[in-house]
Amino acid sequence: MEAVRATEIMVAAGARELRDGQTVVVGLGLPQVACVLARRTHAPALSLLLEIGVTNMNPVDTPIGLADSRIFYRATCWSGFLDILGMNLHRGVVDVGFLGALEIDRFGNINTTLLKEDSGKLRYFNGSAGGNDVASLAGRVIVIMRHEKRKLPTAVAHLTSPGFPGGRSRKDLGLRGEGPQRIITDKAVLGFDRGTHQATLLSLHPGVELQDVIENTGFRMETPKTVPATPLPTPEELRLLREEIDPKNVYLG
Amino acid sequence: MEAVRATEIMVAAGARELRDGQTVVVGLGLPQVACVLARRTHAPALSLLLEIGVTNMNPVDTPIGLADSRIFYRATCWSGFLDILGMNLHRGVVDVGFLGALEIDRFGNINTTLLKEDSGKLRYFNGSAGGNDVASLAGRVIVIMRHEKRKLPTAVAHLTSPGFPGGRSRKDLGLRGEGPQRIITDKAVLGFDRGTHQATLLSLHPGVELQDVIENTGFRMETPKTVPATPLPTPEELRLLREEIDPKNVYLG
Amino acid sequence: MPDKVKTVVDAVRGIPDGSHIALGGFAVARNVIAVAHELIRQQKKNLTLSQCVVGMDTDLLVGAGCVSRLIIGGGSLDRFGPVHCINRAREDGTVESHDYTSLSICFRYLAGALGISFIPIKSLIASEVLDRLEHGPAAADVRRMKCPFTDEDYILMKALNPDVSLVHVQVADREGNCQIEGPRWENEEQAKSARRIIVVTEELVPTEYIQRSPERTVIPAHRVEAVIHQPFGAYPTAVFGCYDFDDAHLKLYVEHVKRPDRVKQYLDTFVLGTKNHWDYLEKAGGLKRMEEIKAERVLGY
Amino acid sequence: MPDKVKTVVDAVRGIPDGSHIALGGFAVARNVIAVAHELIRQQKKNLTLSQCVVGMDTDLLVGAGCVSRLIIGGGSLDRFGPVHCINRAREDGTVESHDYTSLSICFRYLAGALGISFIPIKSLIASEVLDRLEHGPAAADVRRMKCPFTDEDYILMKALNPDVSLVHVQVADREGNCQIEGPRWENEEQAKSARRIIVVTEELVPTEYIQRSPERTVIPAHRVEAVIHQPFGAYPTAVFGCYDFDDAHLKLYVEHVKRPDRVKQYLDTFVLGTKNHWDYLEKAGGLKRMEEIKAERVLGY
Repeated sequence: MEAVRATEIMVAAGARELRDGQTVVVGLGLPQVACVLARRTHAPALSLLLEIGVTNMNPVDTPIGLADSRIFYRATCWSGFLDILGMNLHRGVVDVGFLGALEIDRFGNINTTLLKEDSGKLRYFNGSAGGNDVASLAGRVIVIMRHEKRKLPTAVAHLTSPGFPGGRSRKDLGLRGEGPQRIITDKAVLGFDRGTHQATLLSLHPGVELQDVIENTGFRMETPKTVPATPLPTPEELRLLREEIDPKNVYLG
Repeated sequence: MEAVRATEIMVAAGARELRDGQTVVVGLGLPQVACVLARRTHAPALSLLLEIGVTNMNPVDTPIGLADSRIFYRATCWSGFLDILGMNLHRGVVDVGFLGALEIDRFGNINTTLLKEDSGKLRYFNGSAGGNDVASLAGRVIVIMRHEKRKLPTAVAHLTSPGFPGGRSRKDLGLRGEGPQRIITDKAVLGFDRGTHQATLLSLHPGVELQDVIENTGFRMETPKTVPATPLPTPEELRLLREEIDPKNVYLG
Repeated sequence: MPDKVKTVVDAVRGIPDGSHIALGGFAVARNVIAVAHELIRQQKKNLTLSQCVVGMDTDLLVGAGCVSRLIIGGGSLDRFGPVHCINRAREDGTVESHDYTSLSICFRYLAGALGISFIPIKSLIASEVLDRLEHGPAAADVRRMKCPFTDEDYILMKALNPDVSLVHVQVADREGNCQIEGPRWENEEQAKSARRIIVVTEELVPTEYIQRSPERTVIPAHRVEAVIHQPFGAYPTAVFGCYDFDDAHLKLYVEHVKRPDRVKQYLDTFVLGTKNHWDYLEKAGGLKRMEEIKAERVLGY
Repeated sequence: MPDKVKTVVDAVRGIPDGSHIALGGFAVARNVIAVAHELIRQQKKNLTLSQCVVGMDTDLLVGAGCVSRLIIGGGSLDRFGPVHCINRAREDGTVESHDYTSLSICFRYLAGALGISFIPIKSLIASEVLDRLEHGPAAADVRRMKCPFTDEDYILMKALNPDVSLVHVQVADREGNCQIEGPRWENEEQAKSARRIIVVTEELVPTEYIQRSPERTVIPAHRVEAVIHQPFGAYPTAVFGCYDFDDAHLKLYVEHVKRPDRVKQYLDTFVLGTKNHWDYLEKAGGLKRMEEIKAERVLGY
């Protein structure tokens, strides 16, 4: 059997964050693969919502984005932003929001808007779209991204979507939901301290050294004395991922 | 040919208040008959909206109310209150609202909620439903009702739907639209003075005496020196009403 | 997805006394009669009922003494007459009635459905409807405000979030995906504003049927707590595409409830005196009558 | 009802420079390409464009220099890459960009569609998105407020009422009744918030077709000013049920626009160098290519 890839550990870790019966707003890519894996294993009654207005789709071909008709296939409801982001997310019935990030800082604040080049020139990216809405309103927020020093700075270059700005509590800031709970990277899983709201190391993926993670993280991070290992995907999870969920390696490759 | 009935004069007068291309929110009964007559004569591009969420229906059987499936038939859009009363009426694109009334007073204020019996006991009726919304928001309001002294008091027993409360201008009161413009009864057509916002007599139906109207109106009303006669329905209008629009005399009888 | 099909008895058992229930009916169309009857059989008390335009479902529950508060926009039984039980309860003061308008109730549901705690409206202004809300038991639910952008006068209303929303639909799957034919009045906003949604469906369909036209799904499964399958569940009110209202039975109902002393007789015969909805349908004319009012394919009534 | 079918040339002639246009596209789906091209051919200037999630339609218009202001929630061309023209214009400051979020733009349209001049939201709070709106050119459009009922913190936003809304739909009749297949993103609120609505339809159908499923009418005729009939009018973006996006053409587009000096080359070849949309479709591959991307009946793509 082929060696387990970091992407497979990531989506399995993402899937384990989901409970059966939960409602999840998800973007395409690894977050969606994690949700489908959860639905195919321990959480068959997971509800997947796409901001564009799609509920519980059952695609048979791999979509390239939310605007791809492939992701509309065999949905049980087609609506729009007002329904998904308004009558579900803003309404408070979305348990989990899965996000990607250009940068995320030690307080879980996310940047998807712009980076400053060394020359001082700003470079714009995708902006918020539903990202700020999900980060502001979902019950829990889970971020999946690559582990690079520049992507995990002490403070984001632009605070697009709030985690715990200034290390303050969500409630004091007027935000709904519990905010970011996990950052799942290709090296480790991070959590957030309930008191300081700072990112902490929860587990290292098998084979990854603590020093590697510390060097590739832009902020200082609490680490437990003995760092647990992130569980590997089970053989059944690997089979599902490789044979059924993403056989063409569109996301896992 | 059968003598022209008061109801026929009323719906013809109502129809003449409508311009082609206008959007009208309408209740069942004589208002709807007036709209259909207008659509079948000079206003083929009139759009009829029912608060329940029906646009431009083409019923083939006579409905008994807004909740009657007969009125849903061959509509071009089925939606709901939010669309009709929100995204059309509140949005400001409804030119005319057609209402009935339990009472209407000299300032065009409408009561559809309650009457006080001589004993002092209150008797409740239908309340507002969409009436207050239409009166508060439509471009022009036209009321069709029977001409009785107790139905046309100086001041309504309950101000359900505002005309020009206290004789004040709609703008000062914070209301949208021009308010009530016509009261079409089985005896006469009333309008409203632009300055005092009081009801004035515009025309008497053929055969009705001025004295009859004065005696059957609960408030003092300006009357022109020579009162014009309300035009009779044309032979073609009568034919349409009797043969096609309400052959069973459900509303005109 | 889990199977959410329940009996009306079990579903109603889960609704405590004192609940705020949003009812999906409108005059004599798609009333939640099957659930209203069971609420009466289980003798629920102190209910708050809300609805844009009331129907026979609300009138029945008020007539049976289950209701202590109404939050409504108005209404009648169309040409069959006024809602006698509701109007009498308002006259007697036995029910606290918060009287709004169709749109203002719909906006309050919309705000509830969107998770915004207030919404502005231009209705109600300069009316006695507003006076009575402001100086009555609804005083805490309305405020006046000027728009900070345009300086326009508005009434702010508090969002409505019923404990339970009951909606009667033509079609649902076992997971709770619901599709409604014909106009939907306030059903979508009303359902989505509620903490719990219980639906009654004329027909249970496989999820595959829902997936054929997902744009028609008005209430999605993940919001629905229970699905009650009850053909003719809205009888004697009409369900577009399924059956017409039964004018004979509605006349009989109005004949009874317009006299306070005969309300009990109607309830004893058709609600308390029947074991369940099938038994009630039998008493109301059974198969033959239901076939008579069954909808014609093209017309939908 | 009047026949509202117009040519894209005539419809676009009626849109003055400086207009605020709401665009119906989302990334690479149902973009109003036919109208965007004609706006470029007629060299419209100083447009304000609004959209929840931008698409190729907005990127094209910005790239062609027609736009002076954007009111948007974000966006990209999905896996084809970022919206290079838009991002560059924000970097250069050649376009004033009001950057919101998907839901906040949708709520602003909703308020516009409902005729309420403001709407509260819990998004934006404690973010630099809000800071930049409050301290930038959108300062007059946002306020902070506490809910008078719950004391919760909210951001109030001003309603959006575009001058013109452009929406691409699968099916419309000659009077303007529009039906959309697949998810509708913000199209309904966006259209109904606008003063004028111009739709582009893949197919013109008799009104009788609309009347068969009136619950699918997203935009009703009485709100529509003009209907443009243009098959493949959204090409190279996808129209569910009609055709897929053309990945080859989208790659070619991105290859051009990612280099500022090659934007003109794309526009010269495919927009300014084509007489009309049919001519553009020919240049992009014509009948053979369109047949290749045509949707399969069951899958819809």
